[in-house]
Amino acid sequence: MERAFLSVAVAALLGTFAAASTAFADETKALPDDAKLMGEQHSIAILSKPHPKRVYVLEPVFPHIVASKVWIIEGDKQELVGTLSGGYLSNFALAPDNSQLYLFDTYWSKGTRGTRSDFITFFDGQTLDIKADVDLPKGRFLVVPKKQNADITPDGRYLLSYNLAPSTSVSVVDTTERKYKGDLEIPGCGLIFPTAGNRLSTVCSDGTLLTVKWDAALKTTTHRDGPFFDAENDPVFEHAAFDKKKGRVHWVTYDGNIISADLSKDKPVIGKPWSLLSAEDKAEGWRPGGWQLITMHQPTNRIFVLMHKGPKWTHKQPGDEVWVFDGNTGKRLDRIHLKEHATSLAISQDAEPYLFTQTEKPSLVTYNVADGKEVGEMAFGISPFLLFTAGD
Amino acid sequence: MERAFLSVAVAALLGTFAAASTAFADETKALPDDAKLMGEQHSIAILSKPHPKRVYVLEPVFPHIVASKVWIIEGDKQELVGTLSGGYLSNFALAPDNSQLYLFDTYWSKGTRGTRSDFITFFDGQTLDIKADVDLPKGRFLVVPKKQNADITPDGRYLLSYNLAPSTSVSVVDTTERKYKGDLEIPGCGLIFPTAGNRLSTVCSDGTLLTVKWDAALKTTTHRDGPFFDAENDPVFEHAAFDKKKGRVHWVTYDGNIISADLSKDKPVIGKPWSLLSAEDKAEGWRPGGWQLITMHQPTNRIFVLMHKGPKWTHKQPGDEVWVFDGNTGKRLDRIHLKEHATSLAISQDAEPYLFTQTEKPSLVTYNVADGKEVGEMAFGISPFLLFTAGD
Amino acid sequence: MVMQVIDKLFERMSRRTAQKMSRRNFVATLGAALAGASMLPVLPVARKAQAAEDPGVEWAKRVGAQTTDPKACNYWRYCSSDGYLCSCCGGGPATCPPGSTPSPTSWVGSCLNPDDGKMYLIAYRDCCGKDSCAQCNCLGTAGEMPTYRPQLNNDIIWCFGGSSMVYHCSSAAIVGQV
Amino acid sequence: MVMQVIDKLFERMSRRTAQKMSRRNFVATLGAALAGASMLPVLPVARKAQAAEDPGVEWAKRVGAQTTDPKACNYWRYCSSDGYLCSCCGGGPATCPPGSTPSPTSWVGSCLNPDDGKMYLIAYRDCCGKDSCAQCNCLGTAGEMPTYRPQLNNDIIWCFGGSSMVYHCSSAAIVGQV
Repeated sequence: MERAFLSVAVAALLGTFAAASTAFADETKALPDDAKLMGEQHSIAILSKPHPKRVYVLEPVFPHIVASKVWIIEGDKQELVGTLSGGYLSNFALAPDNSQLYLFDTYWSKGTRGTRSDFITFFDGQTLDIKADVDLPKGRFLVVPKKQNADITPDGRYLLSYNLAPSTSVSVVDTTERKYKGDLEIPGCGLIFPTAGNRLSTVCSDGTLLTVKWDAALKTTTHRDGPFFDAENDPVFEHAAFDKKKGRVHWVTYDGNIISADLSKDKPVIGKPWSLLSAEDKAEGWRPGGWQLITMHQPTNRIFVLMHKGPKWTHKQPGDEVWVFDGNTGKRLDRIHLKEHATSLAISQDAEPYLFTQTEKPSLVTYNVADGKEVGEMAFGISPFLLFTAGD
Repeated sequence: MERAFLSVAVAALLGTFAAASTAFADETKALPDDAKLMGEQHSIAILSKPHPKRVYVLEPVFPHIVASKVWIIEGDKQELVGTLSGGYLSNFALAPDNSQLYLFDTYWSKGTRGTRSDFITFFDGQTLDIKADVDLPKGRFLVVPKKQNADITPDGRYLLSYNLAPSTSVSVVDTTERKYKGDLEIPGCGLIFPTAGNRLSTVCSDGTLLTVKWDAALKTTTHRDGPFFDAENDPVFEHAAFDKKKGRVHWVTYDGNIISADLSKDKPVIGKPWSLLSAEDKAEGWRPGGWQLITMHQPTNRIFVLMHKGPKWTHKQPGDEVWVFDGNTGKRLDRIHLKEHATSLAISQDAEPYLFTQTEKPSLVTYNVADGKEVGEMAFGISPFLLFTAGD
Repeated sequence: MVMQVIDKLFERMSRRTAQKMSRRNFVATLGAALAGASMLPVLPVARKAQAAEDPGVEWAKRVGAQTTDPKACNYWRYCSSDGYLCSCCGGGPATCPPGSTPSPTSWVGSCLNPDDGKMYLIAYRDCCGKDSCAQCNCLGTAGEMPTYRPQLNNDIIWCFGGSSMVYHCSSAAIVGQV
Repeated sequence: MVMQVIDKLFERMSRRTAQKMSRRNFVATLGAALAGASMLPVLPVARKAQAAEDPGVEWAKRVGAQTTDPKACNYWRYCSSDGYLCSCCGGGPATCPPGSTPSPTSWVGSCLNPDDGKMYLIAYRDCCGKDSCAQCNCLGTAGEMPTYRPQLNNDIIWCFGGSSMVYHCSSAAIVGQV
């Protein structure tokens, strides 16, 4: 009997799959006659509106780098609220109002082989539904992800994707038309700092700064500032404290010098370098280091840098402390002692900011900037690399 | 000067990429005039001929299951000698002479979305070069990998891939023609035990055994043996001790009963169940369990089973010991105490066999069957699941 | 429409079978089938609580089932769930994480709510279409059977009939009280 | 043919630049460029050992470079290598693992062989076309520069010009003695 029943059940069941491709099962039909129906509806979650303490964590998932991931975290609640599935060494960007999320991505039709495709995926910022895949016909720069290899203009109009294949250029995608518009040539330069709807600056291998302005037809006019750092001996890190809306940037060099610049006009104004380090700090061997090692609190122009003790060429060593500086005066305001050394950091852009740090464990450890106290720790992923906050 | 030099260098360098797509660089040209040329040639490794102590480890790579992997290990040397990259929940099979390796695979064109494709990839067993992708037009059964969901006939002629989508069938691919030939219907059954070039047996949900024979046109004749185990209360595990060349199988049930069968003829001969467990063993709570929990040494008909202490429904709990039985007499010959509990095991089919065990750490721990002593331990991967040895 | 026919069929089968089998045997069989089974398709079957015999009750006692933390493996609804909990991934016990889609096929279990001591019918629907959510891996094997009995096996990717066969996480909605 | 022209260009540039820069400065610059740089393209440049100043020598001392175990990060040839060692993945110091293909582009470093105390020119060619081999992750950052100086950056996937841009592992062949 049991056997007969189960055979029928299996047959019925298997028949179900083919037919049930659109309808939900109404399990209430299966209740006995005396059962009470509860009617709980199954649903799909939607994110609440973006807020300053939401953190987007980009993970290349080493060593399975064909399967990148984005983890969306409510940093005030230490809660995972969503993920995005990506491809090979994805880059990520947020619309200025966080209404859209973008993955700059590369796939092969057979995982690690077959036909390669490069495109930007548009996600709705709250449903996380995919709205479009916009081709990048020139491909993408394939590198362990760094923020300034892909970005969006401060008005949200253009997505910019750095490329090196082999010439160096920036692919431009119009977010309103959802269309690739062309490439901007930036020979010998890298990193994208967009500071207007039609302007970006980029750091060149000889230490100069190239500013490129484009028109609707992607015709460019360029301006080059002479070397503003020593590209041989003390290069600026790839990650900088950057406020694209104000056109303000603070670069930090391997040896701990800060170079601030005002990129809000067509011709940048680049300040004189100043050091993060006092004579005493230098004697103790302090040095900036990590991956995404510097960020800024835009409303107050405060700079946050991961610091460790080590010799030259330890520029990727995780930080044991975060040092806080006034970006206007260069004065050190605080030293936050990290519970666990960190490779990357980000900060919320609200009045009572939280500091988010990515550890090697890996985990995300959050601190309250006001008192340097830990707010919480969350573990996810294998190799998260980059942190993005709403409006940063 | 330096800057000028490096700019030129970069330009030259970048020009190189486009042009160098076929030729190797001759770095010796760069040597100073007084340098001694060493002439070491760069090469691509080729595996030595297959041997009994080579182990192929299939890893679905949880939780990044779109990027399966096979690790090829020289079990006598504790050495990784090669890998295969796979897709979503790949299955694996070896040609009987190990001259070819096969991945039964599923990909989506955009990683987790886009166009799905299912096919078997043929790899050369020594170069690991890809020789063919043969489509599986009916798809594949997607499940955490188990050996008997994909196999090859003992003569190496046909690859067999189980499917449930939604009806249950076996897709047949001809290895000589490199072509999908069609599907064998096996309603209500699963697991593939091929025992001849044109015959397989499969276990059915009601406890019967269906034996299917096919002709060149894939026309089938079937034979069904009545229930040989209690499918409600004491099912046979999916993994069995199987010698496809001799058509011999030992199934083990959740409660530790062995059912041996001779599948070498069109009508199987199924033996009476016997228990792995003495009254004392039962009193102590011993039970078989794990993933790939049973295997056999084919030349001597010895059975190896992972055992642990636990109640019913702990059938996936890793084993603390491997018990060794004479498959002819049911006599227990040995208990091998594992250094580290194991989820899967395999054995080399030579005269002085090694026992390979997959731990949850994860690591591969190897023992010498003769004395139960550890031969070595190797760590690789995140979630290796299945072990295959040459000729098993 | 098809689903309703199937449901009727199951309902009818359940009742008929329940009459022919001993009740205890029936509940044990189906209970075993449903408890610990995961990623299974729609198997809407009527069950009554049979305290001592019921795997759902047994599970609740063994794990100390609770009703306050849906991110823990011992949350009461998960008596028959296997896999990554949607509650830990941006969803909830009855909610798929943003951007993933519930499989149109589900399986059904019967779990004890420790607060009111009553049994509830739970519909387990996998959320599909994204890479594994990778958080809160809760794996049970009570009642779990080999794949040649697919409706009772928790290793199968049960995203049949949905937009994608890529498994993301497991959810659990209350359907009724039994 | 193209490669030979490029090689000649580099050779000429090297000599010219070496004459115009102080030798120490030149060696330091190139040495820094090459030591610790990984996944870089062909950068065939003549170098002589300059003991105290040379990052290759410095590296050899710091890590205790050895010549017996090519599966260890401190094997002498790896002074400028970053990534998974092909030697741990079925290849060797100058051999790609089975089924992977060497990138036609490579970069060059100069390493100290501690046995004979001499410097050797090493060609680093990535092996490509398979998912990361994931064993023996050896990461150095001595002399490593940001990506706006790509030829000195070790985060870039340097499989340019090969059959695939999927990075598998890093190898290191001896080209000559300097």
